[in-house]
Amino acid sequence: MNFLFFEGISQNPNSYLILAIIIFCAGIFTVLTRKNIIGILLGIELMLNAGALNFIAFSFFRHESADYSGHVFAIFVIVLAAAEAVVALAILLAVYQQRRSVSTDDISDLKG
Amino acid sequence: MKDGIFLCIAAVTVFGALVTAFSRSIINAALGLLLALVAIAGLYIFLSADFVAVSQILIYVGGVMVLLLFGIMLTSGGDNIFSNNPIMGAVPATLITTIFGLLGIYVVNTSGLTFYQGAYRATTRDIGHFLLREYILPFELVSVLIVVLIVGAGVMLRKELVIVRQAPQKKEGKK
Amino acid sequence: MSLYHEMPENIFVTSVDQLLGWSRKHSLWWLLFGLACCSIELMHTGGPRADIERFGSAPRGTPRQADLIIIAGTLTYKMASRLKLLYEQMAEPKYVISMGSCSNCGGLFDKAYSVVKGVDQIMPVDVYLPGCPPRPEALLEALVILQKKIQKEKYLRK
Amino acid sequence: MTQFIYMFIFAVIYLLSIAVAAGFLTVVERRIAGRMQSRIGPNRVGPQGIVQWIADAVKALQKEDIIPTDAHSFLFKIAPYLVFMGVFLTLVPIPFGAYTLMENLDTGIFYVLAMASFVVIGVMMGGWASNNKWSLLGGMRSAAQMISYEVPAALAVFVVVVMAGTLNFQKIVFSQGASPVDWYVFRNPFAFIAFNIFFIAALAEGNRVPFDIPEAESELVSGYNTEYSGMRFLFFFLAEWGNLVVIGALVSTLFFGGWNFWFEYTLEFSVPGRYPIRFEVLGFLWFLFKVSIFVFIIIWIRWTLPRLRIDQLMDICWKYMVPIGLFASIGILLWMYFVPEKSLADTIMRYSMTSFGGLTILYFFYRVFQNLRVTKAKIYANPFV
Repeated sequence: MNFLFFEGISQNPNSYLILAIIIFCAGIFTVLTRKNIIGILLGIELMLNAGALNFIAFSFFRHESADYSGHVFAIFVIVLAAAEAVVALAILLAVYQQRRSVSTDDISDLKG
Repeated sequence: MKDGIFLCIAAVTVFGALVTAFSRSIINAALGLLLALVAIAGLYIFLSADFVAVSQILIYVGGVMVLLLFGIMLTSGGDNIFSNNPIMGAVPATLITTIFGLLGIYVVNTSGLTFYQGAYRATTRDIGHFLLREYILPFELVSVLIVVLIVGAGVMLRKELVIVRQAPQKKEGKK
Repeated sequence: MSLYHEMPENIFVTSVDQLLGWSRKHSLWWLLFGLACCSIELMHTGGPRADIERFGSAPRGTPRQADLIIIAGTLTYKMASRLKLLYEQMAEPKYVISMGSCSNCGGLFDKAYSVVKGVDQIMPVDVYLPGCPPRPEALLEALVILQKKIQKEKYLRK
Repeated sequence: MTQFIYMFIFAVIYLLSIAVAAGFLTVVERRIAGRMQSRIGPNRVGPQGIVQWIADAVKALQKEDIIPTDAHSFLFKIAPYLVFMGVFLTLVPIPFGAYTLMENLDTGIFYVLAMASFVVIGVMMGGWASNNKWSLLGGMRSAAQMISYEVPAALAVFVVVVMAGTLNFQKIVFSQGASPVDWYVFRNPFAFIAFNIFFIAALAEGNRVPFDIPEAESELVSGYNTEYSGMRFLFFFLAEWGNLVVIGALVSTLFFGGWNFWFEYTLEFSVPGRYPIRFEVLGFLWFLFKVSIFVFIIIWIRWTLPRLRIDQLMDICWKYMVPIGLFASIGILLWMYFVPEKSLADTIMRYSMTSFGGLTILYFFYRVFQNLRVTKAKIYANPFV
């Protein structure tokens, strides 16, 4: 755990990776403990962001020459997260119109 | 100075993520997520990724968060934001989260990757080159995905799709 | 605030008071609210002939942002509770002009069972403006009198 | 460390000057509105009512700060600051001169589009947290409108970005010239279409009439700021009028040559250190002149046109402006490919469009003065009655 006292903590890759782990764990905890669908979506967004942060960090610290694949991946992650949120909310609103609830407990039967 | 700013932004990120994880009010959780997303954009700037940082703010704050807030405001109605959002299964969730966290820290500490000192550059032009040369296929696939998405979201919210079970009404004859 | 009562009027407090009074008197935003025929004259006051905005008074749609409520017309008992609600929703400092005889004292409808005999029975009034209905020029004069009254107010030493 | 101190000082100067400009614009708008309605407008405070905004601001500071009992008090408190922040962060990369800018960001115009999204969040939060039906409706409408109109605005910006080949504001300004022939708006028809789309979309994003249904007085009491009083309302107010400056600056930077003042000066800018200070001052004033013209046009539109209905608004965005924007953005690609710069067709198109625009403006003024002559209404031409 000596990375915290490393000289130049903002230039240390491990600090970004540990930060990403914390964000990812917060996302997992959110997904596991919520019953509200929007709450689960919030957790998924956090996890995706942790992944994107890792991509950017590796792109910055792993390549001496200019290789921006990590940035491109992060952009794809961001775009796909937006797409996922749109579809999830469309489904959510359609479900809410029928059942008047967004709790996962109430959406357990298949036939509607 | 730089380290101080980094620590502040990291603290804000962690705070936002923890609020998202532990807050029982769904609107506060969404606010925590907003805070975390903006702070992560700040972290991207530390990693010389200005274009990605601005995209993060444009898409997450301007698009995803607005959608999520729309969803929250339209579905929970303000009065039952607490009741439909219980903390359930806290013990197994804590266990799983702890295992994941320890695993991640173990991997980071024993990865054995060699790291270089990153350099600060203007990235916009190079990202454009990468997107249109090496990653042209995923780029085009994403555009197809977005078209599918627009059509799908439109179809999903159409009125006719919401099935209302009721007997077909008899036509009233003219009297 | 009790300390201020003991404080003598020194030059600092007085000049700050004058500045605050100056700003309040020149920015009396009024609530878009009319009850009866007087409100036609009130609308007229906002129009080109008698332009109330020359004095810095802009109309506002919501009581939260208004400083001045002009009670223009006959106030019935049924409306009184709503008017009181509107008045209470306004943010301090707030001022009231009672426009027309009906809102001053009941006026023409003095003997009616349903009319409040004077707005001052339910809320404090700063300026009474007689007339049935008063002309826009009269309303402007009421505004000027209210401005003079505000300038004399001691905001810091209430 | 000194760099941060300089940045802080510049930020404070920017904030103060834009706040003063926004306050001054409120008076200007009320005066113009008065003239357009045959009234006079505020003229009692200072000469021609010029310090009316100071009275308004000091009064707002004295007002009681009301937070409704059932409101979500934290969100209610931070929403005005978010809106304010969203508007004022957009000013960071906009160049007011060759050196008069906060930071020459590489992501320039993209950054401006991104920062505008804080406004959406702030308006939505303010509307929801007030726990008031009108506020909620206003906030929802506002969010829907702003997000929708970001799409045509981005398409119009895309046209400029393709022509300049960069997102950087300073390079966009520099790749246009000083003369109207070199302005992007008169380069080719697609850029002209893009200018119109961008201007309309910017009006809609700034919640200005004819797109001000989020705060329509006749439907919603005052929209998302119904429950706000005193200082918090002042922040919404400042943001709205600061947004006018931002819209004017964006339009004149992207399409009207920015601070480029005269032909030879821009040539000298290409050599570092050879740009004299008097050119900087002249360019700054020229830029302010352009901005004030666009601000005047926005105010003019506000007091001329009626308000749209919400479904008409969405129809205009998705059925007309987005397809036209797509058409312009594809057309500009073809134009850039088939008509290289400084070719014959390019020159002809530039000069014909510029002369057409100039003639239109001349004809407009001719008609205005003719009408004034016919009606013998000299008093209406004088703004200082």
